[in-house]
Amino acid sequence: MNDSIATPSAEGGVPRVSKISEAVIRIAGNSQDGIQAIGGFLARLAGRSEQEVMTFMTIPSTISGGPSIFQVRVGSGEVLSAGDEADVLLAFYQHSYEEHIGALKKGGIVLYDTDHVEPKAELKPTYHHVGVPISSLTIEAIGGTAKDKGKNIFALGLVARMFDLNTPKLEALIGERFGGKDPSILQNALAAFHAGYNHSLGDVVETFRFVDSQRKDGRQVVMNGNEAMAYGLIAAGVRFGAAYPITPWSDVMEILRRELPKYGGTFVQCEDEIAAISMTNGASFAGRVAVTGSSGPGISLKMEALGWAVMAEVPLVVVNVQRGGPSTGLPTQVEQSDLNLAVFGSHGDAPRVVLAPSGVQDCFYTAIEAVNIARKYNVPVFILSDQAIATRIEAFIEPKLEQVCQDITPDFSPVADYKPYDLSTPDGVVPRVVPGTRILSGKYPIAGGLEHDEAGHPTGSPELHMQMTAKRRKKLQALAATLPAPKVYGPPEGNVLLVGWGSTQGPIREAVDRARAAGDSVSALHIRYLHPLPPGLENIFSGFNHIRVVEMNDEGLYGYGQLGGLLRARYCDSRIRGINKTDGLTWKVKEILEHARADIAAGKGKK
Amino acid sequence: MNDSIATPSAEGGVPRVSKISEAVIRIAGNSQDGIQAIGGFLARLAGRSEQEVMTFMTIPSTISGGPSIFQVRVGSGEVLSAGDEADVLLAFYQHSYEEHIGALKKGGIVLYDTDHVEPKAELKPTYHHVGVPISSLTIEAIGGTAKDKGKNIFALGLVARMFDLNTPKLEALIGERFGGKDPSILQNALAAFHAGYNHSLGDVVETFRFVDSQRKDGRQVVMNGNEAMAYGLIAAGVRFGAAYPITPWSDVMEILRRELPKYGGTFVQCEDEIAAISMTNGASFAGRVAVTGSSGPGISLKMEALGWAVMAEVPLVVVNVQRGGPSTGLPTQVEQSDLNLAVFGSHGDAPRVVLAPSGVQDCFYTAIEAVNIARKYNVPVFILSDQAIATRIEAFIEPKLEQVCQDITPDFSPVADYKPYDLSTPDGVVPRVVPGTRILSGKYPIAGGLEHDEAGHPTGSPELHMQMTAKRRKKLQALAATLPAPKVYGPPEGNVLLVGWGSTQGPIREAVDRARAAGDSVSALHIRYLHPLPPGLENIFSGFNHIRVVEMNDEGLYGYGQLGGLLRARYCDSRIRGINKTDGLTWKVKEILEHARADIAAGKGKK
Amino acid sequence: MTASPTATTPAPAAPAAPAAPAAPPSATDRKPLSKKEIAADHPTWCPGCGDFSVLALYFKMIEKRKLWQEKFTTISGIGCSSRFPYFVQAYGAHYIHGRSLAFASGISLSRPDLHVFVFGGDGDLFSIGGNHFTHTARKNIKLTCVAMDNWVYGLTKKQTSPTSPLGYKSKTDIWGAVDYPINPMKQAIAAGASFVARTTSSNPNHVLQMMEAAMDHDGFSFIECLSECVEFYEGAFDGANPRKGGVFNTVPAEHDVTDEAAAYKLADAAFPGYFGVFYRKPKATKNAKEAALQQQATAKFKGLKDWQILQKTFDAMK
Amino acid sequence: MTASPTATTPAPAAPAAPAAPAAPPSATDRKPLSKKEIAADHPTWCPGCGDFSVLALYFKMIEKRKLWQEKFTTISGIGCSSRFPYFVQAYGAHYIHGRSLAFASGISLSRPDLHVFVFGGDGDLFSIGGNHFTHTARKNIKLTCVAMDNWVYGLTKKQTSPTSPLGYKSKTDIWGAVDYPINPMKQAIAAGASFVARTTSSNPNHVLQMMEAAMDHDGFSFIECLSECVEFYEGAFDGANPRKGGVFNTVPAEHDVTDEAAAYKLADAAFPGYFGVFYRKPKATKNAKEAALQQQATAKFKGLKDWQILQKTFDAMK
Ligand SMILES: Cc1ncc(C[n+]2csc(CCOP(=O)(O)OP(=O)(O)O)c2C)c(N)n1
Ligand SMILES: Cc1ncc(C[n+]2csc(CCOP(=O)(O)OP(=O)(O)O)c2C)c(N)n1
Ligand code: SF4
Ligand code: SF4
Ligand SMILES: [Mg+2]
Ligand SMILES: [Mg+2]
Repeated sequence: MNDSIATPSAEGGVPRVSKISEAVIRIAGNSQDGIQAIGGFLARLAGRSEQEVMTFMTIPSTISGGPSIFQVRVGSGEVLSAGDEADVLLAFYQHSYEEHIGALKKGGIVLYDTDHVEPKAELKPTYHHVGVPISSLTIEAIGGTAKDKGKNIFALGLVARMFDLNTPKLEALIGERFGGKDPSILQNALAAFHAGYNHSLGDVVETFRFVDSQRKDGRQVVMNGNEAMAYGLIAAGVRFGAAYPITPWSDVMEILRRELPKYGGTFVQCEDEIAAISMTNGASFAGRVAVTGSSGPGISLKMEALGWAVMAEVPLVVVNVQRGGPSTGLPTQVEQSDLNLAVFGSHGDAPRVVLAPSGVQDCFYTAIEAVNIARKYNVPVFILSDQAIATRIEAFIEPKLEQVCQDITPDFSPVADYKPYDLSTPDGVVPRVVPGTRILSGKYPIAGGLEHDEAGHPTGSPELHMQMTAKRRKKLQALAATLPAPKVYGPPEGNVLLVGWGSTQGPIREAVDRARAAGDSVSALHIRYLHPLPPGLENIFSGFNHIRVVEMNDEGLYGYGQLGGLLRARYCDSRIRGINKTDGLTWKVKEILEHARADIAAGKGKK
Repeated sequence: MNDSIATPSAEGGVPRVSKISEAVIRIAGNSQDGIQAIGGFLARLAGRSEQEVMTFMTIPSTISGGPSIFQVRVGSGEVLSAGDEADVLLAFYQHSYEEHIGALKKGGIVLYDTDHVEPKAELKPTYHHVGVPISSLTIEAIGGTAKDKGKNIFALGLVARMFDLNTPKLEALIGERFGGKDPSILQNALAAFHAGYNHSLGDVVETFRFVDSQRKDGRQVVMNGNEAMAYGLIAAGVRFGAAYPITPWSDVMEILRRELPKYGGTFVQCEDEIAAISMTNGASFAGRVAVTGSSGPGISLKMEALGWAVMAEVPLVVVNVQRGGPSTGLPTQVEQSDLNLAVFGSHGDAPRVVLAPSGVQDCFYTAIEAVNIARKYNVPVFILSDQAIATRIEAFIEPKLEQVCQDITPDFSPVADYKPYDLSTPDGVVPRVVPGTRILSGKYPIAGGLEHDEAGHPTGSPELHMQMTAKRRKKLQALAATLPAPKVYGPPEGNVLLVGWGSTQGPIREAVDRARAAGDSVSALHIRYLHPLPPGLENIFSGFNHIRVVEMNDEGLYGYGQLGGLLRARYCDSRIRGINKTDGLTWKVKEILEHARADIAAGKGKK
Repeated sequence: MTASPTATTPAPAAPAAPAAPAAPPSATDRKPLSKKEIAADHPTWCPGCGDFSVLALYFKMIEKRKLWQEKFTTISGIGCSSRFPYFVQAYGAHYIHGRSLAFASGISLSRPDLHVFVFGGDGDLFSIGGNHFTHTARKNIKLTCVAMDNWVYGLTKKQTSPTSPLGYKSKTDIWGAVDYPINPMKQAIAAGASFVARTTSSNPNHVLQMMEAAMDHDGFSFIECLSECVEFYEGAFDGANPRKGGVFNTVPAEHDVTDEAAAYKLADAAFPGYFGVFYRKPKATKNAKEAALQQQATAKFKGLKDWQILQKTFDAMK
Repeated sequence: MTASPTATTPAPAAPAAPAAPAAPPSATDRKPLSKKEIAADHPTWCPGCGDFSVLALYFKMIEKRKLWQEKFTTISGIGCSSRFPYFVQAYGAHYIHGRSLAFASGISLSRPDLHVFVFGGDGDLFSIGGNHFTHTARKNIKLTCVAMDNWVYGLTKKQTSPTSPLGYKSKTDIWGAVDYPINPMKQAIAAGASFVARTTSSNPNHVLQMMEAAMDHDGFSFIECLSECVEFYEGAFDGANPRKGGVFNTVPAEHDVTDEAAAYKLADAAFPGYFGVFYRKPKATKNAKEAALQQQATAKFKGLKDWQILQKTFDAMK
């Protein structure tokens, strides 16, 4: 929250109302308690209130469920990360209370279920404790049976009161969620909500009201990264996909499986990941860019077939929702350790494109861009998302669908002649002619994995292999030439440059803001195009004393991470050093600053 | 050959005999003609004569066979490569004559089959032509039926006469090869040989005799790289392996399948490459390091399972006999484009060891070293061989088998207690206790792909994932600390340093010799341990003005090859630049010097 | 590119056929493709290889059935037999080893207007490709798959294949194969293939018959075609070749091709076994089922553009 | 490490068992493992999951048959069911998804002294792992494979599995599954498995019976064990559970377990079908065949050390 809030005093009385610009609320319970629903409601409310919002959640790795949290950060200004510290902690159980009170900022409010939580005396002075018999009051309100369902909604009511949230909007959201065949379900939900809302918060010394946020041009949509990815692919015109389930990729495929038929498309659940990429290679070969995806282990399995698409020059989009590795690793935690695999993971010289979205909204637009790069250059394109983006909810300005949605149906008009691997084009790019098209010369193309001549027929010719290898490389070099040089966040020159990619953009920018607020010279560079790299990075680097690449992967044998390695190899700039971690959690702003402290200190005073 | 030989004059007469120290003979025909057999005989004769020998061959990529060559270079001194130019060309057909006479050095001798070859008048001045009706004389000698078999042996006789080779030794070799059930086969072979040997070489103005080569300590064995690899694995104590056929890897598996039973071992042909590495993971888990292998496409398929071995810390040896890529690529040609895959090819941070033998002899010793590294550090080890090493024949001093052969049977003595992923060891290395061993504490280990605690049980703990990731990394850092810094070939300081790995060692060293003979300052560095890299390379680099990494792979998006990228990333030394090609052929000495010429010239005069 | 009067671009979301081109000019005004027009590179197979006749009969079928190049694709994996597409002057793909059926399924499910023919070897389809075979068959994806079974790995020069009989001496079993061979016919039947037939390249008329029947089957159609590898397994199929003293037994007249158990029994017969259609029982294809799902789904959005359908979804996410 | 009187290190090249440890102390002086000794982590399965009973019966068998930890390994792939090894206090491996049988084969073929038990789900063994299942079965590699079939993907939270019946509503088929399910029993029989049985976790005694019979079978033994996923497919197997109004039909007494065609017919019965041993016909295992090859080969080099054998080979390469 903003500083306007004073550390609550112990005495009771009518709560004072203070205006705030943002709040971080952490809800801690078990995955079964529907705490994600509470967070979801708060996030969507924020979206409808034109506020910025970002959420963060943990999922128990065992199927039978277990402790889980959902953190939502709502702000009237820009919200870059889910927040390091919570202003309010809602604790359903003793373990929730004990494990998460540390995440509450000093003087913050802990709202706990007195039916399950025994507060610790030694903590009372530090945090403002508000006990509510949430379980029993819920039972009172809606009867025992629905208890487990109702408790979260009751708590939502408490929060709504505390933050003076827009109840009509919340009721509408509850209605949309629970309004179904059985009306009693909705009644129960609303009853629980009102019971919570109307429950006196007792000795809470104040409640809060968000300052109005500056008008957004256009309404916001609220969704998580996997949803944004799936709908982005649909907007891009993708109508065929195939995959095999794996966490956290699965919901992208589940959405596409459910939605594509509405557009006359199909998504196939295959017997394994190799079959999946093979089916999409086949569908792409047949005319229209298709999509496959997976996470860690499934991506490793696709590497041989991906190389075929590189060799045959068939467009393809492969989504990798990264999780903790190696091997089965940490299936429900986040990591950025598949970059090397994406860039180097097939045998032979097999150049492919690698993009990484920076957040939920960017998933939508990256999906469209990936499809268009694949189509233009006839090359497979990787999209590196990750578990954090996949599962977090954000509100963003609704895309202008009429403009962004595209039709990528191939043109089947007969052609006079066609050389699929024509070597005469300077950038190596040859528009595709696909099956179903008459070729009047009577000479038809073969797409194959063997090195080939311009017509696609096998050759062992040394010259042709050199030329075709160069052709495949030149396409990416041509793409690179078209890429915009990324813009520096903060001044374009200074002491420390924090470089990042993917989901770390938010915390890195917040770290910059925080450091600059403290008078330190820190800027950030976000790299969205990882392979090929955009031009001009060396000029940006030259403007700083220290270049630190912040990644959620290991520091490696020689002390730098995966993007760090790519940049050092290309620019041979030994000032490029890593800030790495592999704890399966997103970066906390203070962790980043912690790691960069020495470099930052070195720059104190200077420019 | 050495300069002692004068360009032959046209006039006939009794051939003069001149002493030579080495000769390059190229035999050109069709794969069906058994020309490889001729080469094989010459190579083995050289081996028995304590001479150095190196061969080079091409294999038609289509199964129905086709044009093929076998080049053998025999020398009394050190032989580093198969030679750029031939001294003698033996041409069976018109296409052999026309395509390969260019490979003959000016003034060289072309020996051709007048039954099939119509020599070109314009070439006569440049090359010394010797026509022999090889086909018809062979039929004369041994009758029509055996013709196709005999023709190569007849030609062997001609060569034996021309180079005054040791006929008793050759007859012995022929006996060993053809002495079987049917004695007539051997009779025919010897008849063909003598017919060739006794045939007057007509207007050949001279024959040659090799100067005695300096005594070698110990007898030589003659084999190709795939054989050396297979026998090295056997010497290392490997007794279980599994794989799937693919060119050029297949003969390693065929040899192991045939030989292992003699040692109580087994080699399994699996349904695919994933099953193969899984079987070897299982066998290694069960106690004794097992081996799998493949080429390009099959290696890409193994990446997920390889990551399991990294995570579970199970030792494993994976042989990759590289061929041209990407995808199915150039199955019968050579390339070094799987280095990135070997180092970076699995999802997550999955550190593994990568070694590359420099030649046939080194395949034998690298196999043993790979097994021992895998055992000591409980990590998968890649051996990157290639098609050129795999198929070329070399003679080398016979290994002292009694000393090098090792027994790696695990120790099954009961242990008090066991923590498979003990975090307390400084270098992360924990000796394995394998199934079949009693553990008196009653606590038994589980090997798994999920991140785990010290006992091997699953954990989502951020701390443990950080610690275990570091443990897996530290093992390789510990290994690196034990690696010898490679020795520079040529002076340790100078103008140009040619850096290479794998099968390019020979041509690179010969390039150094040739350049130094011409007074240029050129040295070479061969890197055998590719991941982790040995210590001390930066010091070596600092002694040179230009560092050029010579590789048989593409220059990449940014102008350097695969080892080039690894070195640049680690040392951030922009003087590290590539010399790359992807024509599917081994480097010619003059090609390397061609590429390095500018740098070499820049150093003229200077130190 | 020259435009043709008949060419049109289909509606973006034509249900069930996201990318189906317009129908070709009516059959009447076009001659069937001649052998000359449909033949591409000269096959690189060894002289005498059984695969030649399979290719020749494929050409015959294309000519006889008036398949023009824009109406079909020829797909394969890797192997001698899998070189097939290079020899056909039409759209084709030479995919990776073992995965041709998954690749072909992607074509079949996204392009209902194309006939999809898959050719592969015993190793390609039953060793590395075995699982894709099983699942393509069980899902009844519409395409025709011809296994050119030579009981050996040809391209890689004589290793044991999953169909090599016990005792066959290969480079990976110099003492003779020890692993029990797989029975492709049983595999197909057990997996749920809706058309299962067996033929041999030494009987051209029969091969053509089976190919046509397979092409006419609406579903996954499988043909095991014995095709001799003269280089590494000479004489393997003499026993099925009357001209070489063998017997060519066709499926007994009384056999009920809709009786799965009976088909399974037929498949159990010792070599040379029977030739002809073992099993044929049409059932809804995955293609048809997915098309039905599309019709249901699109019906709800009649007349809406794609972006408007997505808009409805977004409206619910506020 | 404390040395044990009975421990010895076997001869380096002990044929057929390159790394086989010495026999354990004679059964007499050791008590069978108690439930307490053999149980490791408390299972993370959902309360009521059918997998609990499979685990309990595995413990029972280990106790009853006096299997000590140094005599067996428990192997799995990935899935809820595949968490199995973590719950057993003995040597085990939690391998990657779908490849457990290949991994287990590596143990079986290199360690004849160990019993190898594989547990996996329907997705693990018949979707991604289908081909390894087929080839492990056809080669008759000695190990026991228990498919804990719950007709759904549990761990990944309710997607259609290859055994999900038509119409099952999953996250990947919200309108109900459209792909024809695979029949694990038919797959096993057609692939050539030498022991094929079916049971259900709701009938503990029967599960134990089948497990023991499988363990005693010298070859590849397969058990399909229905095991309910209470979380995502509640009641799936009530029809096979008399306590829930279902019927538990055992294999008819007159059924000949050596008759492949008859077994295939049994497998064709509609749900709930039959329970018990469908097929059992011992044939030489790959383990035995490879051991025989080793005996032949080693016989030629009696008394020679490994290096001397290699020396002979090198002598021929000069
Ligand atoms: C992933 C992969 N593994 C292995 C190979 C090598 N390979 C090519 S074809 C083939 C098998 C050929 O046998 P088959 O499929 O029966 O075809 P045939 O040559 O007998 O017609 C193999 C193992 C490959 N190209 N790719
Ligand atoms: C290569 C790979 N692909 C996908 C996954 C994700 N995954 C884990 S278990 C599983 C299937 C689980 O179903 P099943 O095998 O039937 O076991 P169950 O959970 O039902 O017992 C999948 C798809 C993975 N871990 N690895
Ligand atoms: S090797 Fe055999 S299968 Fe291949 S082309 Fe030659 S004969 Fe045909
Ligand atoms: S999800 Fe289903 S299979 Fe998995 S543990 Fe729960 S009940 Fe068992
Ligand atoms: Mg074959
Ligand atoms: Mg299941």
